[in-house]
Amino acid sequence: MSTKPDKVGAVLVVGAGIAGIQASLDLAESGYYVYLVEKSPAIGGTMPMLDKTFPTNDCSMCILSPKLVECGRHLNVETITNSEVADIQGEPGNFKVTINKKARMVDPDKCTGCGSCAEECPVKVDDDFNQGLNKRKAIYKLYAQAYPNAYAIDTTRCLKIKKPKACGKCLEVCQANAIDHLMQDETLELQVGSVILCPGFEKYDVSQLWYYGYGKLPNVITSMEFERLLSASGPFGGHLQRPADGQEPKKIAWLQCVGSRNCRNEHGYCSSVCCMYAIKEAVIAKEHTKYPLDTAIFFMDMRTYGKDFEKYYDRARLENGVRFIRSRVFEVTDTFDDTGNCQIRYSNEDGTIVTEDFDLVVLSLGLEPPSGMVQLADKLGLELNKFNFCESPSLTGVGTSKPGIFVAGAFSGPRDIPETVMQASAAASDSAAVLADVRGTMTKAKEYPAEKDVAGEVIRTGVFICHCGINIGGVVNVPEVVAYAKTLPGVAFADEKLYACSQDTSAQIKEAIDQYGLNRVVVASCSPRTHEPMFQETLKEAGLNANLFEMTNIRDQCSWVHMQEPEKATAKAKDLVKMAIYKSALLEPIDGVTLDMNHDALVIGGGVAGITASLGLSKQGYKVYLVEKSAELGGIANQLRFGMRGEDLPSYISDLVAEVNADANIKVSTGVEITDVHGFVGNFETTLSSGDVIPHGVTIIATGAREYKPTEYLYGQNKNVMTLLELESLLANKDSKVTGAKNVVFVQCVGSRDAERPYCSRICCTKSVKQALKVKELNPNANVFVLYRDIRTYGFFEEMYREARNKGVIFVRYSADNKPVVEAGADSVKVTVTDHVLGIPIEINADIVGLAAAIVPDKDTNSKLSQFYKVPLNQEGFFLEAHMKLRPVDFGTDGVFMCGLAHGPKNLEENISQAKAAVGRACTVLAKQSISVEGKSAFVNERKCAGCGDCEAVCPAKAVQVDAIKKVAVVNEALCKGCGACASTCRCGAINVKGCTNQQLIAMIKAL
Amino acid sequence: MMKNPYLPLPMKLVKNFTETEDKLIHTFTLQFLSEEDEKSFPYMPGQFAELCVFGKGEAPFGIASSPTEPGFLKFSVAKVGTVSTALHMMEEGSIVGVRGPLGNYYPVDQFKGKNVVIIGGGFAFTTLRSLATYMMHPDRRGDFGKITVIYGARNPGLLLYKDELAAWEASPDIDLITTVDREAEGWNGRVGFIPAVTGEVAPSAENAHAIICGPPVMIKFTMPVLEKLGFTPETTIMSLENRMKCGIGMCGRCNVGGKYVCKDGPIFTRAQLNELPNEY
Amino acid sequence: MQAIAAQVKEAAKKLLEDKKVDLVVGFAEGSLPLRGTPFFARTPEEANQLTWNRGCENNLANFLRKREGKVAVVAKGCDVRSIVALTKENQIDRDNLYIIGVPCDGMVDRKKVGKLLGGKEVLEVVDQGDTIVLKGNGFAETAKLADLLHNSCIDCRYGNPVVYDELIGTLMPEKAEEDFAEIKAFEAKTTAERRAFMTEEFSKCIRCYACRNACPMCYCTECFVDCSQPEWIGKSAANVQDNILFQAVRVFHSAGRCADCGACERACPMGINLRLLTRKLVKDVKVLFNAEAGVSMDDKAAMATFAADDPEPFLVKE
Amino acid sequence: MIVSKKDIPNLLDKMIAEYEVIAPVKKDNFTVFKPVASGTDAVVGEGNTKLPAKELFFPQSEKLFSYSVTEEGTKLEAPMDDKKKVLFGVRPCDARSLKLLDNVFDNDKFQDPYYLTRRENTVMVGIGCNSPASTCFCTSVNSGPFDTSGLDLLLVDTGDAYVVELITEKGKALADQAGLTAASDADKTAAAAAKEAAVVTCQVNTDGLKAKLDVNFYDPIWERIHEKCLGCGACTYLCPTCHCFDIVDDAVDCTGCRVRNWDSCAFPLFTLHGSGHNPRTSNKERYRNRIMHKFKYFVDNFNEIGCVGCGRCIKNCPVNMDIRVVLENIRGSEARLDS
Repeated sequence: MSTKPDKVGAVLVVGAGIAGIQASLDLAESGYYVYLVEKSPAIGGTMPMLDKTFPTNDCSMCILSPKLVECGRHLNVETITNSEVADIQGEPGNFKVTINKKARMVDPDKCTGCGSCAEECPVKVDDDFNQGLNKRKAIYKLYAQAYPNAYAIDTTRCLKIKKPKACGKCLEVCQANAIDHLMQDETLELQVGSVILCPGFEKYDVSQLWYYGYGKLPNVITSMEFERLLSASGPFGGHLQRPADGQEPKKIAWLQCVGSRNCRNEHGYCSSVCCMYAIKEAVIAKEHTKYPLDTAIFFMDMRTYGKDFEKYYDRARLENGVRFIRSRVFEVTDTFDDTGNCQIRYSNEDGTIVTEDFDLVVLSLGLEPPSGMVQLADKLGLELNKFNFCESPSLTGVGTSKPGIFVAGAFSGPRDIPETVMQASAAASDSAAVLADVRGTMTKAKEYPAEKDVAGEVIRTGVFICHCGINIGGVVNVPEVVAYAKTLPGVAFADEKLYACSQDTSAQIKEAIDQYGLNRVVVASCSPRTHEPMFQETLKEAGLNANLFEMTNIRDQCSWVHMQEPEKATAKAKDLVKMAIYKSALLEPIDGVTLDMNHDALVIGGGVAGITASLGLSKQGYKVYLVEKSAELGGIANQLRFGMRGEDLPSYISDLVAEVNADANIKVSTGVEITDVHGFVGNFETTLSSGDVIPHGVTIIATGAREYKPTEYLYGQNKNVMTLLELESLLANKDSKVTGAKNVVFVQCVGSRDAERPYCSRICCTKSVKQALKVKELNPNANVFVLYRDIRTYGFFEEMYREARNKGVIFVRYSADNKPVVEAGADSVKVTVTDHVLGIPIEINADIVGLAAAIVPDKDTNSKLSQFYKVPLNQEGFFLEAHMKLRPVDFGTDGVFMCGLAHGPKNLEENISQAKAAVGRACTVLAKQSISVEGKSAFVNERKCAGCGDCEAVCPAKAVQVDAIKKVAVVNEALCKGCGACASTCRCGAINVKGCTNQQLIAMIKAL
Repeated sequence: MMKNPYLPLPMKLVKNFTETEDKLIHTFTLQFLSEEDEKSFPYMPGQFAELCVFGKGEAPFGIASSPTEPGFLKFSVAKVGTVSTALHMMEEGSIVGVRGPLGNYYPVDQFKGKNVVIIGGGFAFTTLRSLATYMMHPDRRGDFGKITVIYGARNPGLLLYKDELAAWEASPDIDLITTVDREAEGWNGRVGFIPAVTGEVAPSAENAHAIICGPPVMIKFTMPVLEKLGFTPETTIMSLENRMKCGIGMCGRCNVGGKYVCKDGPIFTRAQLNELPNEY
Repeated sequence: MQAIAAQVKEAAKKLLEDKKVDLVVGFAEGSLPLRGTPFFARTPEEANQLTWNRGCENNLANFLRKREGKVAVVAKGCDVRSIVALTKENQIDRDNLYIIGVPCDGMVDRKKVGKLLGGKEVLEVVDQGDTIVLKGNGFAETAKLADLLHNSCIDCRYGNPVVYDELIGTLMPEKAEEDFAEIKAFEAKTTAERRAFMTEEFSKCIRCYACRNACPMCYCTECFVDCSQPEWIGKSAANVQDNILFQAVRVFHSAGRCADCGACERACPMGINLRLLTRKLVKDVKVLFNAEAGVSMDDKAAMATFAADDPEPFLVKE
Repeated sequence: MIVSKKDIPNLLDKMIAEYEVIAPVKKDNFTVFKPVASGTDAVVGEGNTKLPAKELFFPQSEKLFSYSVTEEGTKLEAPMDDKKKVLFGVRPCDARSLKLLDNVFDNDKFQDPYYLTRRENTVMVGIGCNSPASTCFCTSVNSGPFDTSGLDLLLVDTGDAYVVELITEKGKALADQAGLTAASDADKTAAAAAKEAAVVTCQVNTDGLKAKLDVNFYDPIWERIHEKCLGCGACTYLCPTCHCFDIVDDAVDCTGCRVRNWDSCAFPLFTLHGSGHNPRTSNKERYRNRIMHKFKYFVDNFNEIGCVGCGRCIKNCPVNMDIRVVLENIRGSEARLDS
């Protein structure tokens, strides 16, 4: 064999949106070095622009920000901003990547992000981040929480770049000497083992559709503009107003499918996310106003197919009073009455044409593939689909046509954040699979000097007070605060710093620690959230325990909010500093805890998700126990014959089962159930009904789901009525029942979207359309009817819907309160449905009635596992993830993950993707040599503990339990997250969190 | 005008010394601010004083220095409560309040012409150091017979006053036996618990008094050894350590039976304690 | 009452004779008129001293925490509510506790008697059911029972024990939902008025902690007032603010756990209106979380549970 | 001497001119000692005050001294309350309690200047008890309804007037100053008759109690006696002879004051060592100490019973822990088993 280049234990991630960030973190945590290449000057992608996120209404920035910080600070993620990939050469395991890096003109290592430069910069530029709703300067930071927390120069607009002598004001004010207008573009070359592409999406350019009036009518805006409008960090501080005239809108309309489901515009696909975001915007807008706000959404089909989305839609309609108007919009015009209002002319479902006036019209823009990728794809030979989205090979979830290159997020099709995050973890898993044997070869670990033992020493606190350029120093009298600090007990040294966070200051702090024998350090500057880890690093480098550090925020919480009252601000700064000093005197070193780690995994459920997960883990070199309740592997997929894209599933499944059975790393047990579970992450012990006890480090739950057995529509009473899964085998067998049928009827939402199961089963619309086409294929003369409530053929499945209509499948909408009626006839059944367009009942004598039955969880199994592993279920009995948006396959319980139908309805491709995601997440745990816990955990004073168990009840991490014999609470440090819920619940003051004890808090209060 | 027994005497902390390896015991050297102050504080070995950290409160500690060491007071304090913790954190040069001397003292007059066996365990060695230093003073050494000191700690790092122990080791005036509970690196001395070591050393009870201070278990197991050696309840002397506040027999918490440890103690003979309930 | 007393005695005797329990906690005749006193019977003979009268006002749950062995308790409605709450807090092992439930329509408030008699001393009492005859040196006054009951008894809706192993007497009809009128009146006052009221009321406090120690739910090994690291609160009774803080925190600590038995107020030698605070919290917990302490073995602790359908009117949206 | 009841306000007003006059005043359902601004504020002749007279000499919270430690030096300042006072209308039991407390605050080694200064400067004017309450057992503890120990003057209620008995020179001086007239023989006879008529019905047999306590420290009886005790401080705080206290600092940084507060032997923390060891672990030991202290240790040290029989602990105990019953049980007389 010819010499193959050595594998490289690094991965290139292209695009630093949420997908890129997630993939990078998963890989870096799993033992791979990551190059994260981002075109813009900061990571974050689209999420920072969004206001709230559906369906939880969490603040987008708030949930993203911790990931930004983690990714930005990760030792094994090298973020390369202002850069694009020019070329990728090589093969899986060893690629050579060429990067074009644009000059930023600001050295991010020196820049402290203080913003003085932007204050001085005379050039105003439309702020792209805010959708041009306001201005920024030519030197700018993309958004407040951006990483790197550094400014960049807009080279096209900077005066000095155009004319070197023209300006230079920023240079004068930058006391960190970070700006260099002579910086040059660079070309970088990197060696990596695999590549993940997650360049995200672009929003549809609506100016092509003149009839919506965008650009002409000032009060027609895009959905992204509306997000910025709602955002507290947006151009209007979250005040809902019309950008054009500042008036508060009383009536707002959302127009759906702008740039989606529109084949005249080569945008025949559904953008998948617009229905939900429009509902969210309408609901949030209502919450923003103190007056009653009228909101209306003009739509064709409401596609709220995701987990918990249907309930969100129901609440918006029934509780929030958002109006939903099923319609076709013709045009938006001015009302021509000087109000600036807009008139929408549209037709109702029954064809009547109506107009209605609105103060503001929001266009729900569709998603487009990133334009820049076409060229690169061409160069790499990457297959794109007809819309220029990346074409993923069937049933790979995140594959591309090029081995070793993977895709995640909207580049392979429009998708929302949870699915994007899921794909990111899946891509991380797939990209690492080939690199398992070089895991850990390129990652770095930091070495620190031995820690000084400061126990019992007299307190010697060093206090560093930051000017933050002029941010603090311009308001607070910093020298006065320093002088004051020197008078406080235990303070051995106090000094002021221009930028406490700059590299040279860090060196000065270390020097001071050494010179003055400091054993506590207090920094008064900005937000601990962004800067505390950095200062703690400095302490560690100086040989002090990181927890001997205390920080107080005299910028955001003092100088910024009291800008007009410098004296009071100074007094407050003194108080804040005093509190920090008093607390610091009580700080004690906290040692991390290290526990042994079992590197084996348990996968529960032997369906496609479970098998895929097992194989994924095995490829990464981990031993897997796969347990299946039934006698054979394959799960519900054994009943499937065709994939959504026509794949031959029986052979796919049999290959999969063969592969897993042949894998020496995987021990398969069928016909067994879980009977008991003990332990926690890294140290689980699971007992099977066979009596075997499996020790393992992580668990992946993939218990699947089943098809609802309908009680309606004569199911089980009439042989002509069947579920889609039953119909599937007739179709596969080309059964005469199908080939001879005259009329075939599909009924949608059987057991879904009703009172008992208020969720959408997601896949049935597509499946029905697929089968309808199959019927047409086998029996072109048959009349095929699909009776539906909303057709939810999201993404590219929309194409299939169009094809079905083109091929004569008849779609008839019914409403929930007027369901079709199925009555038994002689050989056939009579189906009666009221047509919405005609408004009259239609009778169909159907030879086959295919019921799109709901996907229902196995409640018994799930609730048992829920108790065993201390993981929650939602009301329907599906497993509830740790966070709907950003932790879609994780649980609050560490080391337990999920995938597949156990999480909620989804199609096979999506299940595979999610299974891989679970592997990606599980590998971040398995890659650890041992479980090390930061140590800022809760601890119990057994003398004070009364054993009442309230801490146990409130602990979200299930880390506290009352010892049955000693009757005192016991903390499992491996599980404790240090959130403090227990400490604040404990009446006896018996449980405290290290680094934030009652005593420390009272010391702070008493300092005042 | 009667003397106000609640008012502390301000003294200057001139040394805050970390006495033990576990850093939990510090020895504080306090300097009188004036000669009058020093005159107002006549004390004897075995007495204690209330030390106060202004702003935190006061707590009683046995005086570790001897009246034969003028100008200063010494206290060795374990970090247990609010006051001791605050003391440990104090910078040299600070002002500390001292209220005393309080309580009775070792009956040194009775020891005259007799042999004295001092047995100490752990950090309860403070007033024993005072006693030994007092008796070893050249002006007084002749008053007493043989002085034997048996002193032990869990490990060598926890022994107090290591420099002085070394000096005593070399001195013909005193017979020092130090011991640690378990073998330890760098320790060439005796290994064993105090009761056992006391039995091995077997100091004669003939014309002798034994003074014993230490943790309750040590006392419990050493008592029978002393009895066996012939020490009577009358010649066995202990120092009690009940919780105290006022130090002057008023606040009510340190009583053992009708006796107040602060006022009537802390030094009791075994015979006296045998008459009292065991509430200590 | 006498009939019930006899049945209590019999029940206790039987339990002790049959060795079903090692101890029966109940009431014996006290040393003052209208006074029952907690009593611990360990033999059938001792059980003879058990009784039941209008002075059995103490909450016996207080004596049941972390007991060894099998114990029986003679328990009124409020005692049982506290027992239920304590069981859920691991302080009582229900398996080792035998509850002799006694429906209770109220105990007599000796403060009310004192007020009625204007300081004259009662030396003898005759319980006539709806009326009570109070006798002393040279007087005998008849009073309506209803006028002499503790306020907590008047407000009580759970005179019937919610859990028991054996019931003595007969269950009473259910009372109407209480209206918290005095709490609403207090809430309606201005902040300054409330502050003035509290300051006046708590200037009486002598920090003897009888309220705390009488409360079955106050069982911390170290109460926050006694804690020195950190020192949450000044120990001196001279500072009224500290007295108020003590009660405020105590009451918050009992939020969702307080069965409104009134033991704290009864124990207070200074006659402080403590139930004003405890009931404010009882009402708040009822309104905010639709929860009442100790009324069901299955309910979870109001303050340690989150339910998606908590009314939570206090959560303000942006 | 004699003073008619209706002249009491006048008499008090006269005293107020010279002294701070402290007398019982009404508060809610009970009376408490308070300095009075006018003679009419006083309610003389009701039963015992809620809180005993000890609080006037040994207040619940008392600043011992204030301090400031700065670079300039250390400053200590002890306030001393040396106002001339009259305590008017105190009952003999409370007066006697102060006599007992003198032993504590002026012991063989130390003097408490705060207490003793107040004692020296206060004239004690007592009122005998014509109709003792059912909970009064003063005669069982070497006192009685007309006990004069601790008093400077004793008023005896003869119906419309008080016959004033001069006990000490201090008392005589006050009486002279107030211009009291001499009592007639008839008045004296009436006073003697009133004394005769006052009967303390409640008797606690204390014969042999001390002897029993001398030997029964480890007696199993203590296991049962404390059983219903809640461990609160109501009895100790309302007791005229309980004197335990705590000393704390109330300070910001190094400036503040040292304060002493009442404390109680009933509280677990009272004797808890820093090490966690507690010589009195449970209510049993703590309650035993309270009884022992009053009826044995106090007797051993001062040859007096440390109880004056005022009955406050009986009336105020939340669980009806009746000290009379407890003592009877200990004595092993015809004790009832219920305590």
